[in-house]
Formats: sequence, C-alpha cells, structure tokens
Amino acid sequence: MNIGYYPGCALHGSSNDYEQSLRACLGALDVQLDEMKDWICCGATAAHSLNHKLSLALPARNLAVAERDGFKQLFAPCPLCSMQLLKAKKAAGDERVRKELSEIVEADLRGESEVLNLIQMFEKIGVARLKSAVKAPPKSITAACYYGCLLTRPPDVVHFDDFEQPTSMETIVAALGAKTVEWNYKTECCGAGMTMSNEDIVLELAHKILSNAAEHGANCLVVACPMCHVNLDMKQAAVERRFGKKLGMVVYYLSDLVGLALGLSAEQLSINRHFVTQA
Amino acid sequence: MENQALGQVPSEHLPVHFPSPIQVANCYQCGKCTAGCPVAMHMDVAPNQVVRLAQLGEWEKALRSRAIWECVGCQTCSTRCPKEVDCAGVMDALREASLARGMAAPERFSVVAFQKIFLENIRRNGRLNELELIGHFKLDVVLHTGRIPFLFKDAGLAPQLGKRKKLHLIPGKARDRGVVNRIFERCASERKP
Amino acid sequence: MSRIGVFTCWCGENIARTVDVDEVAKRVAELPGVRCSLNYKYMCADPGQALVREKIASEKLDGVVVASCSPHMHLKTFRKAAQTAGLNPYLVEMANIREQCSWVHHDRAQATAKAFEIIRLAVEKVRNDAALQPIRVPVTRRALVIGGGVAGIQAALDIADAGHEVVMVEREPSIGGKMAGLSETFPTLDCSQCILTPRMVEVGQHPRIKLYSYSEVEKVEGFVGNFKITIRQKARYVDVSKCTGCGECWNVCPLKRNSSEFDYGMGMRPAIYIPFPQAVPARPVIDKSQCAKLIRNGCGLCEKKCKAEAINFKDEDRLVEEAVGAVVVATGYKLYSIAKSQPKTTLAGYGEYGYGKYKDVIDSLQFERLVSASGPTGGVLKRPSDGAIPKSVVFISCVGSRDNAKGLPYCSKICCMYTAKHTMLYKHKVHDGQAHVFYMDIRAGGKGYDEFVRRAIEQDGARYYRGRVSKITQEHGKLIVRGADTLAGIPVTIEADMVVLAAAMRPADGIEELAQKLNIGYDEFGFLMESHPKLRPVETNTAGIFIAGACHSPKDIPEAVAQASAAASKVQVMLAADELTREPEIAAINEQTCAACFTCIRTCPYHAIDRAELRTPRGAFIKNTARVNPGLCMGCGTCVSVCPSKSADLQGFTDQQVYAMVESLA
Amino acid sequence: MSAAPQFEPKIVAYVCNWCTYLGADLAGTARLEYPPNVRIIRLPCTGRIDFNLIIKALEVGADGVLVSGCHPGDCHYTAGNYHARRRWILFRELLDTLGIDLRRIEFAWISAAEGRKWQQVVTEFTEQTRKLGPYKELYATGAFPDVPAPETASPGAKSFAAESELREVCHKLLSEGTVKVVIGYGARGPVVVTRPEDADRLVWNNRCFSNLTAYLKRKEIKALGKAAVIVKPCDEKSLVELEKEAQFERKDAHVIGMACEGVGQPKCAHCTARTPRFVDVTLGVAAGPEPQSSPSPNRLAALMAMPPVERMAFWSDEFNRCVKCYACRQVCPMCYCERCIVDKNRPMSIDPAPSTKGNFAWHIARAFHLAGRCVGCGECSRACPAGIDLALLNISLHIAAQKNFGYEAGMDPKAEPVIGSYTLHDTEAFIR
Repeated sequence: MNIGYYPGCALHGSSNDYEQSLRACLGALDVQLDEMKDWICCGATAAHSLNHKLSLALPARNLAVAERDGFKQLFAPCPLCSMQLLKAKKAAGDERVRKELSEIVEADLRGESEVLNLIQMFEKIGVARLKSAVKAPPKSITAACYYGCLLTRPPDVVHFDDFEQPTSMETIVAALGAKTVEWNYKTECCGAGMTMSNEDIVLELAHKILSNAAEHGANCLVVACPMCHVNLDMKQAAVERRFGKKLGMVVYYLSDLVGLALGLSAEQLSINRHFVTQA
Repeated sequence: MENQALGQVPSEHLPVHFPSPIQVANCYQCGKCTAGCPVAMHMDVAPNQVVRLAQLGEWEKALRSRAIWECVGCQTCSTRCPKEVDCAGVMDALREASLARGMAAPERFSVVAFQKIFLENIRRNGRLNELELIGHFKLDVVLHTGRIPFLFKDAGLAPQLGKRKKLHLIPGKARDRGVVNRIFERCASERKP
Repeated sequence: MSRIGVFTCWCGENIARTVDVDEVAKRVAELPGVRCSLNYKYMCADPGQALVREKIASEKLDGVVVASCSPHMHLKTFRKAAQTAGLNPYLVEMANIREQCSWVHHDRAQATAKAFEIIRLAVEKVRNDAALQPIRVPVTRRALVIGGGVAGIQAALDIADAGHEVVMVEREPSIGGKMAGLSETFPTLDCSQCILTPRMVEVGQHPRIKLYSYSEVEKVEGFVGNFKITIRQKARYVDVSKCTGCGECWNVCPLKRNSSEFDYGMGMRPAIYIPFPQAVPARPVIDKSQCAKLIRNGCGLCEKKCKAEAINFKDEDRLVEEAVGAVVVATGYKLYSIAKSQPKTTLAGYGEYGYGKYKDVIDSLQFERLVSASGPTGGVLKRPSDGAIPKSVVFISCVGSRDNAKGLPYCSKICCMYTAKHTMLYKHKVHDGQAHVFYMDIRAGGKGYDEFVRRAIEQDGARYYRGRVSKITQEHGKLIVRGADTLAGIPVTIEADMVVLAAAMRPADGIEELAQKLNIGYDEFGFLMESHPKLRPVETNTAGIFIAGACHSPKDIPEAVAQASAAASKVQVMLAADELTREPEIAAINEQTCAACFTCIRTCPYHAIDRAELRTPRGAFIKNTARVNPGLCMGCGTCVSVCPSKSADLQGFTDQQVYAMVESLA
Repeated sequence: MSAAPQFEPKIVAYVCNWCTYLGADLAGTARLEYPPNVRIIRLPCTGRIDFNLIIKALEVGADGVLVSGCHPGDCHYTAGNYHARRRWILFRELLDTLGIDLRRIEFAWISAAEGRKWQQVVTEFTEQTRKLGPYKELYATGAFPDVPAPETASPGAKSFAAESELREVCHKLLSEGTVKVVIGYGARGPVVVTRPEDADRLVWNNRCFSNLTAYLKRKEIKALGKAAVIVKPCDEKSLVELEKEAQFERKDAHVIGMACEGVGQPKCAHCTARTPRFVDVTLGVAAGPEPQSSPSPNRLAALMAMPPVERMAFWSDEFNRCVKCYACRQVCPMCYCERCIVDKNRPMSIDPAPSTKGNFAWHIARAFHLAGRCVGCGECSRACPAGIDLALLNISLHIAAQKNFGYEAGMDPKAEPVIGSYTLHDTEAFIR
C-alpha cells in the first residue's frame, strides 16, 4: 500500500504515545508508515477560527505536497487534521478556488488523493483480516466507542459513517473480541482545542462523556483522536477533582486495543504512558 | 457600523465576509443549533441569536459577543440545521472579523490569545512547538490579567508529562519555513475594517 | 360566406367618442361578402341583440361580426342571440374595437382606421368559419372514488345521495382511513369514531355504493365520461358473500401475536382478522404472510370452525372491470417516518432522534391509538416500552416538515392543532403529568383554533418552548430531550417518559403510480396537482378526474370533507346529463394526409391524440395515423404547429382562417 | 401640418387568448394608451403560433411581428407555451442564419394582469420598428463577401475492401429468403437487388455517398417485401430518428452496416462516426480513431461573420437559383410526408411559385421541419441541381439543437426528440 502518513503536530508532540501505538499496531499488520516529507501544521482550530483562507491554505499545502510526492492515499490519524485536509480537498472541487489555493501554497493542488482516518485505515486493512490476526481477544473489555466531533462532522466534508449514530468503530472493536456499549455521547464534543484556553468547558464536557460511558456499563473508552485523548485521559484527574468523584476510566486509542488483541504489550503500545492506566 | 441585514446587500459589501455560501437569510430561528450546542449554556448570546444578529445586521453586538469565543467548533449546529445554514461557519467568520476590528470580548481574552499565539507559533515553526506555545500563552495571559498563579496552573502536569516522555524539548520543525511564511502573508486578512 | 352582417357598436360614447362609427360602417359595407353593415348605440342591450336577430332572419345572413368589446365580454352573448335566430353560433365573431382600440387611442382618424382593419380581420375569420356542432360525449353516469377515508366517504355519499352509482375502491380490508384510528378531534374534542363510524356504515349499506375493500386500481383506460377501470381484488381468503362476520374464526386463530397495522404496531391481531371492531365491511381477511395454513398447510382451525363455510384458502387475486364517467381520488396520507431507510425517497431520517430505536419515541398517529378508548391500551395512556404511565411527555412539532435538510420544506399544517389536542388529551388522562411542546410557530388559523391552542396552554398547563429539539438520548429509562427556547435564548433539557413526534404528512404510498395510471399531475413530494390553485381546486388537468383530501396537500378533517363535497358536486354536474357537451373548438387530424410521425402525440399536453389505423370499410389496413380523442382535446392547437404535413388543424382557429386574416393586412 | 408624414410601421401581433389578449384588454380597461399600429390576431395558445405564421406576416408586409403569451407555468393548457418557447429558440437561430433581422420579431410573456407591460412592449416595439424603418431588407439582394466552399475529404480506401464480403452476405440473405430485396449501391448509383445472382452488381466504393435509407419509405419498395438496406455509419443515424418517428421498425428491415473511412463528401470532413452502432451486421473495419468534432462550422462561421443584410443577400443569391424541383425533399431520408406542406393549397401557407418569396418560404419550412431531426447526410446539397448549399441551414439548426438542448440527431435512440418535448429550463433570454 502506497499510503502516505501525515502525523500532524500532536502526534509529534504530547500525543507521541498515539504515534507509537500506531506504529506498533500497524507494524504488526505489516503496514509501514511512510511519513510524508515537508508536512506543516494543518492550522487546527486556530486557523479556521481566525483566518478562513489560512484554514484552507495550510491543509491545501499538505495535500498538494503529498500529491506531488505521489501519495494516492494520505493517512491522517488526527481527525482534526484529516477533516482539514478533506476541507481543502472539497474546496479544490471549485476550479477557481483550486487555482487560487495552488498559487498561495506554491504547489499544484489537485485534490484527488484520498484522506484516511484511523478507522478507515483499519477498514482498508480489512475487518476479516483483523479478526484472523487476533491472538489475545481483550474479553475483559467493555468499551464505549467515542467518535467525538470531527470524525463524522461536517458530514458534507468528511463523508464518513453515520454522523448521528456511527458504528464503524464498534465493528472493529467487536471484531477483536471485546464488548461495546450503546451510549449517548458518541459524537458529543469534548471541548477539543479549548484544553488550554477554556478549561472550565473542557472539564464539564469531559465529565459528561466519562460519566455517561460509565453509566452505560463501559469499563473503558476507545478514541481515535489525540485531542479527545488529552481531554479525557490527561484531564481526567482534574475532572475528578472538579466534580468530586472517582472515574478511573481508561482511555484507549483504537490502535491500542487492536495492538493488545494482536498480542502486543502495553509498553509496546505506550499504554503505560497514559495518565489513567488502570481503574 | 453599517446596519445592513444579510440578504439585502451583496455579500462583498458586508462588514463580515462570509467565505462560503452560508445563507444566513435562510435561518428561521428554530433554535436547533442552540439546542444541540455543547456550550450554549455558557454563552451570553445563544447560537441562534448570533445568527439572528447577523440577519438583523447588528454586527457590533455579534462581533463583541462572548459567544463566538465560547464556540468549540464541534460542527453540531451546522450538521443538524434543518435549513442547512452553516452556523459554525458563521461563528468562524465572526471571529475573524471580530479580531480584525479589535472587538474580541475581553472576558475571553485567553481564548483569543491562545488562537493567535498558536498561529504565530506555526508561522514561525511550520509545525507546532508545544512548549513554546504553552510558555507564550501563559506569559501573555499573565501579562494581560496579572493573574500570576495562572503561570503555575497545570505546572504539576509538567513532570508527569515528562515522566511519560510527552514533553518534547527539541521538537521537529518543518524544513521549508519560508513557504509557510509566504502562505501566511498571502492569507493575511485582505479586509481591513 | 357571402352574406355577412357586421354590427358596429357605439358602446354609448365608449367607442363612438374615438371611432367614427358611421365611417367604419360605411367602409365595412363595401367589403366583399358583407351583406349589411349597421351601427347601434348598445349592441349588447336587448334592442341591439334584437337587431342582430332580425337581420339574420331578414337578410338570411350566414355570418355575423359584432364590432364592439372584447370577445371575453360578449362573444357568448352574441352567439346565443344568433342561435335563437337560427344561425350556427360558431359563425359569429367579434371585433374588439373597444378595449383594443377606442380605449387606448385618442386620435380619431387613426382609431377609425384601426377599427376598420380590426373588423376586416374578423370578417375574414367569419368568411372562413365553419358551422360547428358542440361535441357530445356520452357519459357513464357512475363515479369511482379511490380511497375510503373520510374524504372518500364524504365524496361517495354525496354522489350516491344525488342519485348516481358510486364504485369505491379501498386498499385496506376496511374503509375508515386514518380518521377511524383517531381518538378525539380538534377543536371540539368529539370522538372521532363516533362521528365517522355511522358514515362508514352508510357507505356499507348504501344501495348505490359498490364497495371494493382490500382492492386496488390496476388499470385506467378511456376518458372523461367513459373510463374503464380495472380493479384488483386482493385475495382475502374469506368469501365475503358467505361470511356473517360472527368472529369465530379470529377467536379460534392461534396466531394472535401479529403486529396490528391499525394500531401502528402497538397492538396485536390474529392471522385472520378484522382491522378494528367497527370495520366496514365487517368481514375478516387472512394475512397470508402469517397464516400457518397458507404458509405450510398446517392449522386450518378457522376453516373448521366457520359454519358459513366462508373460508377459502384457494382464493386468488381477481381482476374486475367497472365503467365510470368520473373519478374522485381521495387516497389520503401517511406520516414521515424518522427511520433511516425511507423506501424510494431521498429523505434522510432522524439520526439525532435515534432513527426510531427508542420505543417510547412514537409518532402522533401512534399516540392517537394510545389515548383512544378503542386502542391497544383501552384508552389508558401507557407507554410502549414497559406500560408505565408517562408523567412527562415531550411533543415535538415540525418533524420532517419545514426541514429542508430532511427533504420536506413544506408546512404540514395540521400538527400545531393536533399537538395542542394531544397535550389536552394527555392532561385529561394523566392529571399529574406535564406536557412539553417544542414548536417553531403556532399555525392555528381556523374557526376556534387559536382559542383551542391557548386553552391547552392556559387551562391545561402545556408548557410550550419555541425551539426545535436537537437530540434525544436515553438514560436511566428516561428520554433526555435536548431542545432550546429561542425566546429566552437558552438550551432546554427535559427528562421525559415519552416523546411524541408530529411527523410530516406525506401522500400515501403508491401515489405516483396511481397518478401515472390516471394521467394526472403530482408535485415533487407526490401530492396531486389541482388544475388551478384558486379557481379549480378540486379538478385535475385531466377532464373527469377530481381530487379530495390529503392526497392534494396536508389537510385537517373539515378541509378534507369540504374538498370532498366540492369534488362530489363537480362530479354531480358532470353526471347530471347523459351526454357531456364540450366546445367544438378542438383539433382534428386529416387522417388521409397524416404522415404518422406522431410528433403531435408527444406534444399534446392532454394526451388527447392516439395512434390509430386507417382501414377500408372492409377492414383492410391502409395506413397509420394520429387521431384526436374529442373527449380529451382542450383545443390549444399545439399539435397544429408541430405537424409537418399540416394535417392537424384547429377548428375555430383553422390555418385557413388565420392565413386569411393575416393576408387581409397586406 | 407641414412635416412629411412619419413612417407608420405595420405590426402584427399573435397573442394567446388567455393571458396576453386579456392583458391587452386590461390595458384598454385601464385606458393605457399606446400606438395604434398593432393588429392583434387572437389564437388560443402560443402553442398554436406556428413559425409559418411569422413568415406569413413578414410576407404581407409587416415591419414587425410580436408574439406573446402566458408566462411559463401559467399556460391555460399547462404546457403550450413551453413547446412554443422551444420552437422559437430554434426558429430564431434559423432566421438569424438567413439574415432576417431578429429585431423585427419580438417575443414576450404578458399575463392577463400585465396591461401595463402590454402597453410598454407595444409602445417600445412600435417605436423601435419605426426607427428601423420599413422592412426593406427582407429578400434583399446585393453584394456579400466570399463564403469558402465546403471542405471535402479524400475517401479512405481501406474500408472498401469489404466489397466482396458485402456481395456474399447479400447473396446469402436473398438466397436464404431472409430478405426479399437489398437496397444497395451499384456502379451507377443506388440499385435494388431482388435475385441472389444479382448480388454481384453491388459495389462498395467511394461513389457510395447516397443515404439509402430514403428508399425505405418508397411504397414500391415496401411492396417487394422485407428489405435489407446498406448503411454507412452516418446513414444509420437517420434510421435512429425514423424509428423515433414511427416510420421504421427494426424488425421490418435487415440493416447491413459498412465500416467507413469516408466517401469523399463534404460531410466526411467532419464525420463523427466510422463504425455502425445499431446494425444487424457490420462489414469491414474502419481504421483510425473515432473523430470527435461536429459538422463543419467553418463555412457557417464565415456566413455568420457577415452582417445580417449580407447574409440575406447570400441566401437571395442562392435561392434565386431554386427552380422548386424538390429534389432536396425527395432525397432527404427525413422527408416522408405523403403530402408535403407545399402541396397543401387550402390554405396555401407557402407560395409554390419559384419566386423569391416562395423560395424563401419553402426553404425556411424545409429547414425548420428538419430542426433537431436532420442527421447531416448532406444529400440535399448534393442533389440540388442548382447547387444551393442547403445543408448549411441544417447545420446551423443542428448546432442550435446541440447548443440549447444537448441533442444530436441520430446519436441516442433513447433521447427525446427536440420538437415535441421541453424542459422547464429552456432558455428564454430572448423573451421579454
């Protein structure tokens, strides 16, 4: 598979545990991550909040560079990055905008490459193949699959799964042999980029999500987003302090769970570097 | 500021530049955006009211609102809007205009500062330098608010992050930062207030 | 025509002020073929008309031109006058020298010259006029009513009471439609079944109504006054003529746990069943997908038990033909389903409301059954999931309707009213319960309607929030409804025991197929099109086919009934005579010269032209040709313009006439 | 009153009974004054307003023709105005090609409520026509620049190798009784072969330019029994259209398609088809890729580059040679009426005399009857003894149908013919 890898800033920063988990897990499935050269930040929330053109130009640069380097598919494990890339791709559908963006980013943006999130990556590998590769089914796990905002939204940009009642992550988790729960906050927001700047909101939203998962009988959360992981894992202690209750909810990356099922160790997957490790 | 409602004037004459066909005039004020918004209860003006202000041409009220800085950009409003108004896009456009005119709500200084510092950070580095971001942000907030303790808030996390090898003291930088700079220049807001 | 009389009117001073009528009359008299040319103060007044009649007789006129006002004003008047004097009315033409001459010009010389030319045009037209006879189409004095809901029942009874035979076709095993399942009706809160069931019985017993229940329209042939309808009587497995409706069969049927269509899945019925106790006809039907005998040749208890020997497991669909002169379509509505998959539509469904996965999120028709005394809970309001009495119920308006994102931009019109009614019925059943309503606008125009809504709020304590609901989730057995109140500008979250969705009204399933069979129009949502929104609201563009009720647009009961009576009265007018008389100004095709390219068939807006074969009197094939059906042609003349061999012509506006007119201007 | 009397234009207005006529009545009721030059002819619907009537009005000396009816969606007969609009779109293109001044013909939607619009349209149109002066340029003669001769193409020789195979196939068809007659090419032109042994008379060479499908309509050939017809890929298009018009049924004929690289005719220069698509049997192979371009617009472009009055002069020059032999009609596969419009004498819509007026009327009718139907076989130009390039008019209408409705005659058996169909979005930029 000639799939380019766009890590994004988070995976090369505080969410490097996610990257390690990905590399270990996908490596065990014979997928090597071919990191594209010269990638830059996608602009994240800040760009689309403050400068619309920039919020298209930054991902457009990345998409154009990836296309220049011949990647027909680009794997962006951070949903914010992949949404931004898809937004640029959608914008490129308008010839006038495509030309303008190409000029701005000094590269020919074609908007033809396919952008994959983590779930799509596993779907590409194949659920059947995953199933047959399972060595240690994580039977003790009852997971609440958490999609957050940008895996499924905005639907006319990302075109992924059902944006109200998604089930693609459950399909993968179930294929590993773990249980999943039906719960209410699959696509609610965790506060995303407000981690630093508006902590109150983040704690409140994270609290709702964590409690709802627990109430529906989950013993862990599964995410496919570094931001969600920060807000639910790193901030969990703060949530517990603010709301005066013990939650102890382990938050796995989807790749963690797949890796465990494939027989990888928690260390190989960096699970030991999470804040909440065991309830 | 001109008091012109959307739908009555061509968009290029509006004080707020809506980049995509957002069709604020389509909104019939059902409030589904407010109903689904995860942070609506913290807003001074509810999301549907923000759109209403845009409909009425009450730009100043909209641009000075706290609400546009509370918005977390989760896209729930746009996704569920029965009239297919891109409410989240309205928020983005208002933020951009608010900042350009220096009207950003002072109570939400930290959000504004964070976004600005974030962009400045990637302009310089091409990729985000988290430590630098945190440092700048904290300093900015403290200088602005005089709340010294903010400097040490979450300080307890640092060793924890370090223990988990999550602090990258020497982060990677993009190779060609010149192009990043030029992209920023070309995208600099063309619309002056 | 060589004996044309021209009568120029002064219209008091209206024409004479600007047009020199004497001069005009004098010049007209010199036109070839003009036998007499007179002018008079008021041609339309009795003495004026008398003058025309007198001259027709004394001068043996074979054509008349009245030069006065617009033909839209008085052409009929003068044609009638000519007819009484023995002249074929279609040999009368008008020259419009008032609206299109004297009133719009002030130069007397110019106006006089123009008036003369206008009259000359009319003289040329009359010269080439043919004596036409009104077209008489025989009428089968029976009507078909499709759909046995309240609109169909009303239309059928009105027509039958007026003395005409009615054939009613109902798809379901019983007539009664949606109204039969309603509890009480707004704004009077009278019991729906108490009003409707006597009318249903009337239909069942009416000597002039022939009811085909559990039947569908298979094929429609013919045209106004002369339709041939093929009806598919679906296999009922019960011989209605033998069955007494005693009920032994459905009591003995062991398969009692089938989801009841009448209760919208909230009640149970046996495999042999009548949909509800007051059904008309009160004869059961066997659900062939459930019956053990029909599936695997088992059971057969009902057959053994039936003393009347009415059970017939070998029953098959039957096709019957009925001849009718007019059709009333009253096929009613269904509700928007919030489910994800909506067959044959692009409608999205409501994922945010769970796509219908929460048992206690029901639609308004289901709620009607839950509060109906004859419903599955006997009128005690119990929620579907566990039978508990809901203490907090949220009603949501505009579900599917006024929602472009889900595909239906229109207002469903009746939901505001029935939602107010629902809150009242709920409060009357659960005194300590609280009704919450999320609405966008309250549309309560109608006699006593707004007062009714206010009563729900002021006396029965329904709490209204102006806003939509964004999401419904479930927690601890409660439905968490996240809405907003835009008046306060705040989000509102309500923990409810039950949620009732006022889902949009949509036309019933199969409406497009039926409309195509009938050759009538429908809009993008499937609602049938009226001929004119103001002046012909119950007619369709196909003569002889009328519409009534919610198949046309969302309607409440009074409106549906009013429209049904209107359609019925239109039918009665049609059926009042043995023949239909139609204006003879229609197209005709010269079948000898027709090249049979059939462009006219593609063009005709009324599908009034058919392929036909020209044969010798002995039946030998000569050639193909197009042929106008005079029963359907409306006389637009579009076929004339597209006919390459000029074999099509329009009587009253023939090429001969129009060319003669143009050439007179040379 | 000493000034010379000003020119008073003659305006003929064809209006529909339900909208514009009532709109004009309303103008009267409201006493909205307008110039008295207009003569209204009331027809039930714009759908009834035939193109011949517009020509007729010009023939009798109208300086301007006004055509008006209900706005889209308001037609009393639901769709008459949509059909009319579609015809007008094409008809204007034809008139323009002929050099008829389009300012002389005004189209408007005027509703029963628009008395004021009626007043305005009539006033402005009358004044405009007054300014233009008497319509002297109709049938004008005079000088005009050279128009390039039709391009030709050299015939592609390779595909003619299929000749012997053709003879074999036809021999077999006749001897086995599959068909009773073969319509094909002989050494001196089209031949009809009924005996197997005569199959050797059939040829396939660069002289095979006729479109033989025209013979299928002949009664005397029909009488012989089931026919096989030899078609080139271009001729095949007329079968597609004839089938749409119920003139031909596939089961009634055996169609032998010849792969073709061109027979050296002008039409071959821009041929879009080399291999038959719908035939019973294809013989030979045609080399090279399928060319993509449409009928030659070069000659047409040169014509359209002239001002209208020179275009008119060009056509006057052409038509003045016409002797009304009707060879163009006889040879056209799409002209199959048993009684042609020109042979109808009551009323006589087209002057049958070979006069300027009669010739224009005939060629306008011939071309417009082929609008959206002509498959571009070019037989009319080839057959004309006076050498009039009649196909040029057809090409202009072909391009108009393609441009406005995306329709190309003979290409898609499922596409709805241009005349007799409409869409709600047909252009109406030219309608007031």
